[in-house]
Amino acid sequence: MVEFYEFSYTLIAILASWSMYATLYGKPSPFRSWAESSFIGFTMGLNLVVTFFYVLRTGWEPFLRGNWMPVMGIILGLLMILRLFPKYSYISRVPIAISLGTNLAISLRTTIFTGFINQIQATIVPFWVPGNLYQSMLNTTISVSVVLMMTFFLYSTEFKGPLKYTSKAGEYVLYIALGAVFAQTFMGRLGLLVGYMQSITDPAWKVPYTLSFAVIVLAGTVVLDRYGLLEKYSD
Amino acid sequence: MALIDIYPIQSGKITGLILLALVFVITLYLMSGGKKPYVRRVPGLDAMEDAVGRSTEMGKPVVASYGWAFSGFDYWTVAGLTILSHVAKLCAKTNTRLLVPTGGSEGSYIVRPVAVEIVKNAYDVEGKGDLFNENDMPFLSGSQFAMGTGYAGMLLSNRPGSMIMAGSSAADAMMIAEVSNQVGAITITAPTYIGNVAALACASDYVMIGEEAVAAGAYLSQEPAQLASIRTQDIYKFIGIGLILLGWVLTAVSSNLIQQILST
Amino acid sequence: MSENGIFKIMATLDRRIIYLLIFILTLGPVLNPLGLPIAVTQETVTYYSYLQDLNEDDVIWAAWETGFSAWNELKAGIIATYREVIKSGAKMVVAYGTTEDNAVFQLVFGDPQQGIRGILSDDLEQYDYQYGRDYIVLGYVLVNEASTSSLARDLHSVVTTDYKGNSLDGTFWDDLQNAGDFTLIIDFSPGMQTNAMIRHWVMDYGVPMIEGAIGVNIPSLMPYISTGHLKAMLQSTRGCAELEYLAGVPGPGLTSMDAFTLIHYVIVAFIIMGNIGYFGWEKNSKQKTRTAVG
Amino acid sequence: MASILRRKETSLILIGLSFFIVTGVYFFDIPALGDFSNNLVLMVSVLNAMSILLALYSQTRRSLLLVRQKAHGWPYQLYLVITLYLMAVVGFIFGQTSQQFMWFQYAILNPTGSVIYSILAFYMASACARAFRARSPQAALLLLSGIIVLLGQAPLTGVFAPFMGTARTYLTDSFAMAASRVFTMSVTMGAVVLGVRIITGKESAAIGFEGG
Repeated sequence: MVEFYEFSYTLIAILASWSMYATLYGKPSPFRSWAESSFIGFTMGLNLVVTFFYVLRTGWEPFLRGNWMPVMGIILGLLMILRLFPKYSYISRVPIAISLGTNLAISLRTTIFTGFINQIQATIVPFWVPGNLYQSMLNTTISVSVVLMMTFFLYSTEFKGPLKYTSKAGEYVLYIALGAVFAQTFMGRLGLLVGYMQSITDPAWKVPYTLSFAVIVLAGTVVLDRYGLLEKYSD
Repeated sequence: MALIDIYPIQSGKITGLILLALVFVITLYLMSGGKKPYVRRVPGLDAMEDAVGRSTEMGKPVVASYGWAFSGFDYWTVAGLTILSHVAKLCAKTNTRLLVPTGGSEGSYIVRPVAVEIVKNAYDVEGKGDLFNENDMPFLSGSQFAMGTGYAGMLLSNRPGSMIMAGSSAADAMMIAEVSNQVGAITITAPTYIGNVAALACASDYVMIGEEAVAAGAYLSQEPAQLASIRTQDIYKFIGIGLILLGWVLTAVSSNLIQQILST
Repeated sequence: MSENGIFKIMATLDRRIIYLLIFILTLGPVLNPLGLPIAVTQETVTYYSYLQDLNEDDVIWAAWETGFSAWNELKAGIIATYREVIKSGAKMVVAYGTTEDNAVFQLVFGDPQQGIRGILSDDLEQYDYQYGRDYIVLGYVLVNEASTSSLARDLHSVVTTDYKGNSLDGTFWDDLQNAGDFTLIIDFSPGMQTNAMIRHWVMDYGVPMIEGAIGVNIPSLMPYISTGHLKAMLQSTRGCAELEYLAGVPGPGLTSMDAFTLIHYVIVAFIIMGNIGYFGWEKNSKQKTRTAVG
Repeated sequence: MASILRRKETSLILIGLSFFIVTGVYFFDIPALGDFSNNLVLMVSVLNAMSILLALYSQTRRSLLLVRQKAHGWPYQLYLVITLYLMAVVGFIFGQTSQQFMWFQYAILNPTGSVIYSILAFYMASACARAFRARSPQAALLLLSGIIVLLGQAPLTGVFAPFMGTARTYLTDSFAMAASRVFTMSVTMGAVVLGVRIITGKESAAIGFEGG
């Protein structure tokens, strides 16, 4: 026996999911418009609540313990809104400046290691690993590909001399890589699709509702399209 | 592993500090120097001109966007705006209607007024100020996916001859590119992360990979700051290539000097 | 002429047929699993070995950053991973990376105080894994790179209460000062604070980190595997299913693998068909489709 | 005061100061600044979180404007604003871990948030069926590696053809990884260089000048 709580949200969820899938019909649709406005509205409401509690815990509570700096974040955050009012927007430049400088600092100070130095270190590997043909192949391919592709992504020099050949080779290597990356990306989207389909069909009591809502939304879309009302009733 | 320690620099961070400081020095030097750094003309620019030309021939509009501007004026958005300005000039010159969907993030509220100014300016430069119509630059939504659907809807109802999408974009770029292809528009995209590059390469007619869009922007603007950035990045690529090649040679003779230097 | 017609159909297949087929092939096996066998990859074995090595002395930083979308992709892996954590008895600090993770966490762990049961509630009871003593939940604290970095440096400066505002005094939270006090980071994420954690937790404090990655992020996180920043990666739903297999507890991951296999094969079939159509008709016709590749 | 704030130099000094303090303690051993820098970062994390108000204000204002103008699809805009504040009220009254607050998340956010991304599986399938053609050497390489990885990824393949699994791992761990590494390095350097431009005041728009 399913509780009413779960039953009620499941029904709405199934309707919302098929409404969202109505996008695939290729035309604007009121189902899609409803699902999308719900998505935006509820997400913003959720973010507002959860972020409020974060600010309360991290900005306000330390202040009660005597640390005044985090609370400045709240004040500066309020000043940030002035950016939308041209007359007072100059005040918002203070929070923008502090936020930009600090954000740049925390990201740049470490990204130079993880994103550049460590990547070079990981590329300097022996081509031949004794007794391990696969690893040797892997090391060689990675190192050579990285160098070739780096020459392909040069923009301040003409592709002349040796660069002409390395950049061309880099382009070929890049396309091999893109094929593999495409497949990996596809796997992710597919995993989500299958995983979501599971959540609206498992346990089995959901199946009749899932299938009937699919028919209702599809039929509704086709009928509205027949009478040319899709555009009129969507946003 | 660190080769040396110099007080008061934290152990193992000397190379990082030097490389970071060097970016400042090189970029500032290139920006202030008398001679502008050279940036080559990337093929993407030709693709854009062809696309606009085809729209003109067919008498159809061009849809161009500078992206979602997720964090305001970021790396990709600055390039996207320069490209938009170029496309606007091409459209003004050939009396082709230009549609610019805007919005998509919190940052987009701030970027949009600048974009409007840029397009208006482009029309003025070509002496076609009267053709500029701000209603052709609608603000679709402040939310990412609603911008995506709005954008797709715009393509479906206007059936443009070409669609050029530069700047920062995310997952929904794939949907837009597919719809654009469906309505028969020449589709040019500039994805910003590798998962999207592969997907958009399949859905578009031309894809500006990596920093091609940024380089195109720098080439078009001829602004010292943008040109210097591209040059600095290239110098770092050369540094990277050099270190890797040197590392190989030293690894072959069983020395890990480069690794040690990099860990210093 | 008729042959030409077949090639033409192959080359210009209506996209609606593809959409429909994918829907059928997803729903079919999900409703009626075929139980096709699967192969296990080395990456998942490595990931599993980190879970097996856990014991009661370990303290885990559990980053729940999925939100709903990545939850649906990675749920099999999340359930299997935390089942192993509960079994091992390791201490765990849970932090959320999106506003939706409160709801996601409650689906899995329930809420003992409110009497809500989750997917792993039986395991929690079986191994006597208790809130406050064995695990604590900080809530939404991985808000942005700045907060992730602050936490790494000084945990207590950011939060002193749990997600419901209750004091954490007297729990194992008191013994933790900074990122260095954790023995493992487990992160399931569509990319929210993953890079920030690599930069500020792994880079600066050397904490080993294992990752459950959504498919889109696999390529961009790969470089961190070879630099050693990430110790192991669970690759999308496929990796999650393999983990279920290794752990010996079949769940949603393994049942989804049939649809996974079939759709992959159908896509390959479409591609091959398209190429036959291309060489048979499109190559010599005027109606060439245009793409960036080629 | 206002005239000081209006000056670009003020912004640049603030950016420079916060940048050099936070980077300084990272690279140099400066115990005196350590706590201040930590607090500064924490403050900025709160400040960044507050930017939600910007989105909230802008969205509400825009939606209500469209409603007032009776623009096309205005009922949806009205509905959006209502749901936004309904959700907020539920959250504030019952608390963020309450069952009432969760109900809306399970009913609306779970399906919409998941489906919106899973739709891309369909678009990707149709795009690759159309674009994976051996039109040129580059395209042929893309096609080949794409097919191998797709086949190797299907969990069943590895059971009857283990070499396909190996081929897939080889392609993803070498070529794809290398490409991703080059991208990572490019983006890293791009971010650093943009940082230089911002700190030196070359990106006026980014710090709130022009059009702000």
